[in-house]
Amino acid sequence: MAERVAIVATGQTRHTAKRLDVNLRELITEAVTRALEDADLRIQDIDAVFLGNMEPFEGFMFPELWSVEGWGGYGKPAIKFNTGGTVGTTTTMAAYYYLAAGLYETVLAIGFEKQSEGHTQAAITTVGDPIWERTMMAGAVGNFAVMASTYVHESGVTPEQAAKVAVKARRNACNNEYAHLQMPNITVEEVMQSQMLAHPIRKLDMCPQSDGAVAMVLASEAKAKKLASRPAWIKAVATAHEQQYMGDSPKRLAIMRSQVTASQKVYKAAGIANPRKDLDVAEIYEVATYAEMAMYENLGFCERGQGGVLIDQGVTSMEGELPVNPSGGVLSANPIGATAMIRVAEAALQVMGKAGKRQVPNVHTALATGYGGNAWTDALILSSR
Amino acid sequence: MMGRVVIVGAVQTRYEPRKAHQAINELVYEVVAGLLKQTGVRMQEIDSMVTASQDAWDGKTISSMSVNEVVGAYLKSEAKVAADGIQALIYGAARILAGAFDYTLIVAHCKESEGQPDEITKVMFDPFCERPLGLNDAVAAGLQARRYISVAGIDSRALALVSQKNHRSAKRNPLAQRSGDYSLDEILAAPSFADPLTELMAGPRSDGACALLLASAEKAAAFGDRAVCIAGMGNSTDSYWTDRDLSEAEALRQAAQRAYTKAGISPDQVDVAEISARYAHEELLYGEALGLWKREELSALLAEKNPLRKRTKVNPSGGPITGNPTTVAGLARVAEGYLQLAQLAGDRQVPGAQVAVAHGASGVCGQSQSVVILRRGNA
Amino acid sequence: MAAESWAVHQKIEIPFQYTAGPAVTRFLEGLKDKLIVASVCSKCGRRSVPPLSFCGRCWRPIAEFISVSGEGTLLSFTRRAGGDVLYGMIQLEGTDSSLAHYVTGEVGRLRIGCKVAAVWRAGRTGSILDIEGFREVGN
Amino acid sequence: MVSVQKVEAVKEALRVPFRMKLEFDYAMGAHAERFFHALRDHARILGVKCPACKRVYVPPRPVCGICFVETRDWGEVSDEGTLVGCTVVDLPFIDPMTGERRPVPYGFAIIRLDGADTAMYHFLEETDPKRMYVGQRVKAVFREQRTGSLQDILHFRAVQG
Repeated sequence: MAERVAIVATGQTRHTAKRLDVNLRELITEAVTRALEDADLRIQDIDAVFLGNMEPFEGFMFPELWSVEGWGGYGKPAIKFNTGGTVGTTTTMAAYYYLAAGLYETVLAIGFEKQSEGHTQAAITTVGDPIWERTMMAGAVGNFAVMASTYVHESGVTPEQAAKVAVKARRNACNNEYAHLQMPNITVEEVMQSQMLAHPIRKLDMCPQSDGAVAMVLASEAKAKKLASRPAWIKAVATAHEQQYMGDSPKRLAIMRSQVTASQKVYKAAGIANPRKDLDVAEIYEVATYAEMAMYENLGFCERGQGGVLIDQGVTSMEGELPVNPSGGVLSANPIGATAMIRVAEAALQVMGKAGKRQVPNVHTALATGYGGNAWTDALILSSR
Repeated sequence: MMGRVVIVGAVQTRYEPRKAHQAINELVYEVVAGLLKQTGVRMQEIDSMVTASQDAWDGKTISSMSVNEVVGAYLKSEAKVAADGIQALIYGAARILAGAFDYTLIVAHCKESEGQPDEITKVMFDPFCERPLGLNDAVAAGLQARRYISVAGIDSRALALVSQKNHRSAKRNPLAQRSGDYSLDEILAAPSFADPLTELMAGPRSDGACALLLASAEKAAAFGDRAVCIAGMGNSTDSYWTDRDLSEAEALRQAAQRAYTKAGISPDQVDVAEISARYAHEELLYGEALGLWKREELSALLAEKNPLRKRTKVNPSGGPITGNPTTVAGLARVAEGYLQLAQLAGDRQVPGAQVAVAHGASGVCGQSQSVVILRRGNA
Repeated sequence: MAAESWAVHQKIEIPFQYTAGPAVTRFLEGLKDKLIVASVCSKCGRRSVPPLSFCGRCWRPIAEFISVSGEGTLLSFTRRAGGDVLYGMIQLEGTDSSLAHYVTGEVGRLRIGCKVAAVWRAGRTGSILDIEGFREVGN
Repeated sequence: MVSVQKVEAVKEALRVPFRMKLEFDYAMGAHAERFFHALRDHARILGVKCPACKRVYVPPRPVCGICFVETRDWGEVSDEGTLVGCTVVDLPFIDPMTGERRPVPYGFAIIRLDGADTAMYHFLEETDPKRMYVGQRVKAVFREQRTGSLQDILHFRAVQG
């Protein structure tokens, strides 16, 4: 029988466009220091460390090893992951499996990225297969644009509905002291008039590029109960992959095979019959406005084609039936190696009742997702029980 | 004592200087298909995969995208470790110990022929004070080799002995890229790699892949003697290379200690040690950290006809010095250890081997170290 | 199948700008004035070059920076085949870490343990290349 | 001589440049070689079929990930197809293959060729987003001089559907 595992503490940097005051190593230290303080632990209390990062954004191989002083890794078991946008959730799941296996009692999971060191769209363009895709690729923006066009065609969502997603995200972000983009006065019109990057994606439809790091302390059941009065228990985790090439999934975004599969798996494992009713909050890896609406459909928050209606009705706003991304989401902060773990950390804060101004009342069950690579999905369910 | 995970199969490609006709997905499919054939397990039974590859070596951001489909991960759970494949194996074992999966497929790949190693490995180094100098993995290896032989009180002849032994062993390994009966003088007189290392004291550029299948204890019974128990695992992280004594491998000492303790095995019980030594000095340094010999014994051991042969047979495969790409090397060590204990090692079989230790390393001068201890049988 | 094998030749060329952070900036700025700045951990006393702003072992920020001389001990050296420079690892006097750099001068005289000293470039800009290399200065 | 330095706050940390320049010779592999021989020599586009589910894959590959069965039967697919998704790239960005800014705007799309079950990326001739749409019919424009790369197709051009 596997051990129960919980998240007991989190730490984040203030995510921002350019952290010109610290190097990568120092950036990591900030997040780890905050997580350890949150758990009231010393680095010596940590049994092992799991790290996630997307090396090509820094032009680095083993940046975590160069940075070892920054996360106290000397003498510790450590494993490093690199899976694209999902890396933060991949890394969280690794920590989860180790604890569930009873191999460790208290571990750190860390996600970090300093987008300002390199060129994000250039590095993402090399995601493309060198023979089949790279010449046409235009970073994440180009990919999401072609995907969004399919989704618009299938669902009939409008640029105005997309803009509402952007407004929701950046206004929610004003309650999150760690968010990169905090725009209290953002309007639908402003989003719809922002610079066109790749039709139909405008600048304010897209996530920013951020420098930032996140760390979490995870613990086995006995430790977790000592370390936190209300730990965020990990009830279920799942990953689902796509096929190899960008054009393999039949209707990218509109139908996300990986997201349907991963979410259905965790819902089943956690006893969630109706996600819109049974979840109290969701922190999803939405990347772009159109993607968020598509994900509502793929995550089962609404029927197919109803993603736009959901945003119109305010179902996913802070006051709605199922608040999505109280943190402001990826649209408000995107240090890629950290981004998916930020979703988990934010979901954990909600479950622990420690989300401050962005706290949703009475959260017992939360969904966190990661999305990346070639349209693959990670999903986790956190619970107060 | 840890819970039980077994290895039920291991397949490697032949290691070659350039696999010109194989794209990465075809290379990886070769070992995955081979593994399914070897084990008789169908892909439909496997829900978990951990792969290892590196973006810089593959010349591709999110390098695992090339292989997800061919490792059978469609709508399943795969994770990519950005380090040596032995780390993927250690994580894969944790997934099974957690009770989450019955099987986990472990795959590592690298085609060193596609890029330029001296340029690629530059990006492992400090961007402020080291990259402007052009430092790379080969330079660091040369610096560590000279440091090590100086502190250990041996000379480059000792490195030649290691090379000679491994290339001779590799003659029995049909997968090895380079093998032969080299004289010590030939090895010493080979073109320089990064002095004191010559090209015959450093692993050649290599293409290849390796796949293993892990299974839970419940599944193990069906595999009989082909199930080999992972008795212990350990890993550890050292300081950055300029912040430690390069003649020591402290992280490996810690990793080995953890693995031996979990396995309840002492170093003198090890029959076969497969050490990730791409460079000749690493075999001496790492064998010491694995507790297989003491530094004081080195000179005496090397003076004997079979260098380093006490009880333990070291790198009967020939090891990475005879050709294993980075990222694959450590996982290939586990594969070799498995083949030995499952009595599948063919001409390189060490008779009666019961306990094997496999080692892998990542980073500049082995900053990250991992050890896996295998025991014959699935009990 | 074709006898020839096809490969796609491609460049990946991306410019990066690495933010040095306070400690490394201090080090690079110091080089302009021929100063080699080391960090000192107030707990373990460890002196590192290039300097750290945080001691990962003691888990505390580092506030003390000292300058050390450009003299030290050669811990190792090598030359990459095909390259025209000699690389060394140098332990600067009074520090606990080592610095990788070029070694200049007569190769035959180099021995592990020999004393070396920094050779400074004229027109220094705040780069590790402000040091031309380290020259053997006797045992 | 060891002397204690005065600790000064750094106003702005330095930034140190590094230009990563790597070159790769990506082996095409057997499947792509077969595809590009046909493209170069005959201006024909090939797909490979999964014997179990009968899906025709373009790009071709060793195994059908859905069935995990080796693909086997090769056949020609059409040089005409349908847009699955499309866009015009306006944002300027560093092209990793040159280290310089890539010229924009350009049209690109996911295209499903008739006879194929998967779709692939390619350029569109059109650069006005108002004149492209999901479901639009397009046809490959082949280069006269073909070398055996996906760029042997110059781009796809809209045709009457």
